[in-house]
Amino acid sequence: MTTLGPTLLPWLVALPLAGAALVPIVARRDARWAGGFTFAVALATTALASVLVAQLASQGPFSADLGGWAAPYGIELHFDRFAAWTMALAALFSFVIPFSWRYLDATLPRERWAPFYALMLLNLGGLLGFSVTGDLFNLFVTMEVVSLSSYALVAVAGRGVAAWAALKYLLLGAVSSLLVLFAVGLLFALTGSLNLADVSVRLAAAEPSGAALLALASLAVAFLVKAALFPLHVWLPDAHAIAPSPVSAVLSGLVVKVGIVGLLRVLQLAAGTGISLEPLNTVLMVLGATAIVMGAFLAIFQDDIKLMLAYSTISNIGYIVLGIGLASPFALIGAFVHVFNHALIKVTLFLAAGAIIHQTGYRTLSDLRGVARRMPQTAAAMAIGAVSIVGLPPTAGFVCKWYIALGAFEADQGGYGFALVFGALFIFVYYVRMLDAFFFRSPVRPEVADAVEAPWSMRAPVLVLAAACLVLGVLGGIPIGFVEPAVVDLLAALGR
Amino acid sequence: MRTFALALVLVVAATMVIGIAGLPPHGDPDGPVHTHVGARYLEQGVAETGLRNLVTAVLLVYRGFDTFLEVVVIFTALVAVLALPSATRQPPPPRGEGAAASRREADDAVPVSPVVFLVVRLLAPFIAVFALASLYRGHVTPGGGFQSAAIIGAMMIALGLVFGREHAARLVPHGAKAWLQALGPLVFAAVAFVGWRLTGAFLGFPADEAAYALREAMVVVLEVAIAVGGAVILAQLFMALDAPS
Amino acid sequence: MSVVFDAVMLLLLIATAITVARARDLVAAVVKFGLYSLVLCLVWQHRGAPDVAITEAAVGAGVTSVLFLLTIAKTARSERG
Amino acid sequence: MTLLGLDLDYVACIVLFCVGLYMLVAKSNLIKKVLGLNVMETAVFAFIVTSGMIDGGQEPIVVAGSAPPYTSPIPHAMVLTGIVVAVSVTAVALALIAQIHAHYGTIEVDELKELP
Amino acid sequence: MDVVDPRPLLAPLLSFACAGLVFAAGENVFWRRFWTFLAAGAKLLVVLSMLPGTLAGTVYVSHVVTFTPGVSIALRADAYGMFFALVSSTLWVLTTIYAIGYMRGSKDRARFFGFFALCVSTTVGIAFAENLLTFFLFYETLTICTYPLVVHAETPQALRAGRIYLTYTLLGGGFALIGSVMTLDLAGTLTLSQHGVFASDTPTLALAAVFVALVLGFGVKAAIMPLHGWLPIAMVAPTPVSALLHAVAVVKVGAFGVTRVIYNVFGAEQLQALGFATPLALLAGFTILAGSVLAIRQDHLKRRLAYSTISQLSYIVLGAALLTPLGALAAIMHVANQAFAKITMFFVAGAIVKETGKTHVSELAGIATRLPWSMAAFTVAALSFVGLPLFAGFTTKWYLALGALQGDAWWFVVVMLASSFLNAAYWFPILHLAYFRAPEVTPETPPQATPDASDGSHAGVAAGGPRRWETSKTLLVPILICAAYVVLLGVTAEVPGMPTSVAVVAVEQSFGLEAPLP
Repeated sequence: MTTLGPTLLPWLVALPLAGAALVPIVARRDARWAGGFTFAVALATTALASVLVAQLASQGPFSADLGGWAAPYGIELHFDRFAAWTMALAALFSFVIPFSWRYLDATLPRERWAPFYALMLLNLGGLLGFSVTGDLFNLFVTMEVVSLSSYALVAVAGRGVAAWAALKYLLLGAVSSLLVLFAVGLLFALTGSLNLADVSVRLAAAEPSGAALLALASLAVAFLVKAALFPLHVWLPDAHAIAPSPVSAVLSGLVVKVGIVGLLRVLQLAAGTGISLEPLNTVLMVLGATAIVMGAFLAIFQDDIKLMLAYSTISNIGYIVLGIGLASPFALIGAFVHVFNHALIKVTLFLAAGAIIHQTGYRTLSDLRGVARRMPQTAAAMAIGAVSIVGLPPTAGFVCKWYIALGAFEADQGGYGFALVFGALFIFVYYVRMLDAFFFRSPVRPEVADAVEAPWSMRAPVLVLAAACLVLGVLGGIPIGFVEPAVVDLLAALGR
Repeated sequence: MRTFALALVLVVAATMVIGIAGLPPHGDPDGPVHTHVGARYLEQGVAETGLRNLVTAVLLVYRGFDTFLEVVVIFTALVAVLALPSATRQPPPPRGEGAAASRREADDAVPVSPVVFLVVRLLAPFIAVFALASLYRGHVTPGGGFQSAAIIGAMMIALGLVFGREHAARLVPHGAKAWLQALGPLVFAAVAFVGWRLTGAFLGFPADEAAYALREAMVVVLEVAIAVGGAVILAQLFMALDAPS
Repeated sequence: MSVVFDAVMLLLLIATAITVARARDLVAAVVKFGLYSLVLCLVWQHRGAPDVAITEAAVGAGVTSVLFLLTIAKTARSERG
Repeated sequence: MTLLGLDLDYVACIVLFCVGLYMLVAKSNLIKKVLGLNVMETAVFAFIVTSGMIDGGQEPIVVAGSAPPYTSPIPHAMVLTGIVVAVSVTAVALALIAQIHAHYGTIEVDELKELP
Repeated sequence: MDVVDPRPLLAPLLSFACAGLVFAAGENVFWRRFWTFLAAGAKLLVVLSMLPGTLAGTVYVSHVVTFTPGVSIALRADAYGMFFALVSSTLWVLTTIYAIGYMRGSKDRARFFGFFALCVSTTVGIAFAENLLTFFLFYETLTICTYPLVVHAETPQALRAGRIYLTYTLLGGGFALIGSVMTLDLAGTLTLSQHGVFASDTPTLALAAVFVALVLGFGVKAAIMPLHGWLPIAMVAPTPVSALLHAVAVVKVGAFGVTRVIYNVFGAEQLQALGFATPLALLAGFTILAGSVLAIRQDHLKRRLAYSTISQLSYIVLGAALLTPLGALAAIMHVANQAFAKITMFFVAGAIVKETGKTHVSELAGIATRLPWSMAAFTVAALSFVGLPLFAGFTTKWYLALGALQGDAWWFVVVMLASSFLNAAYWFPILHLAYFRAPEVTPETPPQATPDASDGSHAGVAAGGPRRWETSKTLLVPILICAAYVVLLGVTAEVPGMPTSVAVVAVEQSFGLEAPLP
């Protein structure tokens, strides 16, 4: 049993990808089968990820050498405590896919269902691969699978506007991918290796050079674009708001985290090299704090609920980046737990918003007044998500805010703690408007006044996720306990 | 915009010059590129993989997982284009006599000179043979799955341009299309599974002498899958982009 | 000889790239891009990378150009402004 | 052969990268932007291929008559994958551009920005 | 001594479960009432069952979950927490009876009673919070759960009030969070079970920052001036909400938090050495006087009550900031004394609105003939505030004065006397109007014309229906019980088993001061 983890690990990536290739085949007879099949694949992937996490918990981190070639000579997949997030990834997809079943009825013609579900699984597979790979070039290729499927998913339902949003996303995304490839080339030229751990060791052994610095800087910039850190966020709001809601949930909750995981890889690469991370950390702190405030500030002016959620993603990415920049144990713990918690909360919010839009046909606050009277459960889920995203207890969002704020004081950067705590409250101004409109006003639109609750296949995912937001607020210690040893190791490697 | 672009370009150029200046000189046989992982591939690659073209060895054997993801990427591109609204505007191919005229009109909007017609027609088989040769010799000489895919794909475009899309589309049997376009990822996954059962490693290739033929077969199957799958995907991409909108 | 050949090829490469950037007619730009790819292909062949060269010729010069041309046929032929 | 202490090949890569970047940023036409992206991509490929060169090296195909030194096969494999990725991205980008044109009737960013 | 016991957790959980059941019951009146009363009664019993142990010096502790070592969610029923929990559980039962009568026929009652139960649940959680994290958790939850109650009427005014309320309290919550985080960073612990957590060599500047952050954070809910802006505006809420939340739960939680900061985060000794308490005491003294002066100028009855609350709350803060045993005793006792007296007044104000539609003091001429029992209760509460002996308010003032003298703060005695006069100045005119002026000849204004009627609470009162004597029993009974309590607290200040004895234990056990009474 001891080798179970390494043997199964490659299938975590291969399963959804092979599943994606099968979706159009399954859907030939009846497009509806695509949804069920995709759900089955997502569930199987979740189960596989759970087995791996159980292995991790009992035996510690493990690696798989693909093709049987030992580390620097082949591609290595590495499953450590940070990679445990893959389980959340797969699980959240398992909620988004059943939500899509009925959602697609109104949004997509049947012949495009199969490509849609295939893209979802490709996205999942790419994200899983990106999260577990220990190889630099493989990092690039998996990132391309994620990016390419994301561009298409943005444009899948809309016409011109969506295509334009997707193209903006694509152009910036492609440049950032190119920067990653360039950096991989530089690092290969410097070290002759593509294995992440090996490159790090060899960089440390060599003289610190401008080339290594350039490589790390390109990687950092590229990943910050992917993470949509202010002011590199320009592509995000349109893309996330225009995409169909299940896609918005995936993009906003999960795909932006590619940038964060990538940033983690930059830290791991830099460990031990003698390259000072101070300038990077300062930039991350300043930009992170700015992003928190600006994301919140820009959200206030939105009337479209999905656009507002998109801006709140920018704000929340600011949290995570600030936490990474602070580089103190508590801040890092908070940041990495927020990678997961924000995914949960944002998926909840976008799915709830999607259910409301699907049932009423409206998407702005002024139109959606009084919707809670007709859709109390969905609106309640939305309210829980809103409270959670602002970081108020007793919800999942609070745990991370607490840790990052604590980390700010731990790092003697109390000012950032203030920015974090009050920047987040700023956005609540907006959410209060939303809650007021949903709960305490009378409907102005007949469609809203006569709306009915979403079908169960849409409602159940939303309700379960909202409950999870509350449960993880109280049991916040579980993800924290999981991430803590990994953060300690990382900081030790970084010499802190 | 221009000023901004120029300023950005200058900043990027300066940064790159400073960064790249720190690289070891290229072409140095003692540089890290040639002494670390690459050296092992060069020394033992032929023995370990049985492939004489070491680029193919790296692509399929040492770093097969990258290539798996590569075929996934191009499959993603196809699915992405098919998922876009314009792709579905294409009406289902009309059947029967009455539809033929309108079809020809739509397909052959651009009249093609007889010379081009003849050349393409004559060349097509040769292109196909060249592609197959490139594929077959891929593990000895330059060439391989993707190159063949591109060549077959290019042939299909040429045929499509000359005979109309309808004609070219018939080259890919309709019922098998879904299977063929997914051939790359699926065969990769299958070979990975076989390798896993045989060697215990995902995408592992049996290394012992006795299994030489099996190893060879696995490589050929992969190459064929990449070539055929890639060609079908490329052809479909062309047709999707060529679809009237 | 080799040095001169290198320098000429690289200059040619840069020159074709700039003509791609300057071409107003999009079809011309794409054709020039195909040319650029072929020059690049020669450089790579010369640098001992025949696999890359063949792929670039087939995919970079061939497939990519055709994709561009198909799109241009459906959209606008020349750059405005 | 060097320029400013840089190898000429690398200089060429940087120049190509910058030409592509300029096209991407300064051109208003979407197709020109995507062409620029492609030029940037080839520049990075050229950089990677260059880094794998070896003086007097041969292609890494071990057949009768070939002898070391060989160029490193790893950069070639990377670039092969990179080319396929690039063409995939280009295909999706062009499909989106066709979509934009069908809807707005223009593919100029300047004009797209003015539309609602 | 600490004993592990599930009851401190059980108490908030009961009302939490009740909230869930009430939401589930929806508009089914029977089940809603059933669950509410069951939970309210059960909770009171649970709290009472711990009382003998508390009086014997036992502290019950339940651990819920541990975040990381040193940071956990835990509940600990020490004497001070018990005192507060006792008061709030008792008042929950009474307010529930009152609210059922008051809200009869109004809309969205499931939401109302559900969030009501949630608020009470969090109040007990705050009372029993073992550490600042738990405290903060419940503190912010309370903020969120109160919001739907404040905006219950759904009028533009109510929504505006709700937004102002949230702005104040969430900003306060932000400071509380910063303060808690700084505490953990400086002291390495968040516990509230000690009498001061900071090492003596902690930099004074850092301690000052923590003190300011925490006092700002909790002071917002305690409505210490100038952080009081939300309280009068939030009076648009239905009267039971104003009564329980704005006289008892929310504002008391703020004052409770400030005392916890003074005695458990810093500790009397350390605070004495640092000298931070004096500015706080001065601010509290200012609030007492300014609140009273502003109260005189209010004609709207509930707003006058609100300013009076602002003033009265600072008695608690001041008593705590004196750092003397008797001052602390007075602070604790005032938690109960003010609660019972103020809730009586709010209940009466609500009854007046309900029966006559009158909301302003100037309209109350001769109201005592219409509502004699209610006005009698009101009179008792007013006399208590003025500080007449034999009423609850007197005991507070007496111990406060003694405590002030114990701490050589003679100036406070002056403040207190002045405040008594001001209290008289704004309560006696009401009594005068009610008892000694003839009712105006105009018939009673139709209830629906009044702002408070907009919550729909009058739907059940037929405008032309038969005129009742007094008000309905569900309103009157809680009023009379509360008034009786005010008298009882005044008369039996030192009888064992009554809250005073708990307060005495609390001073020694929770605050770490010497026993205040022999």
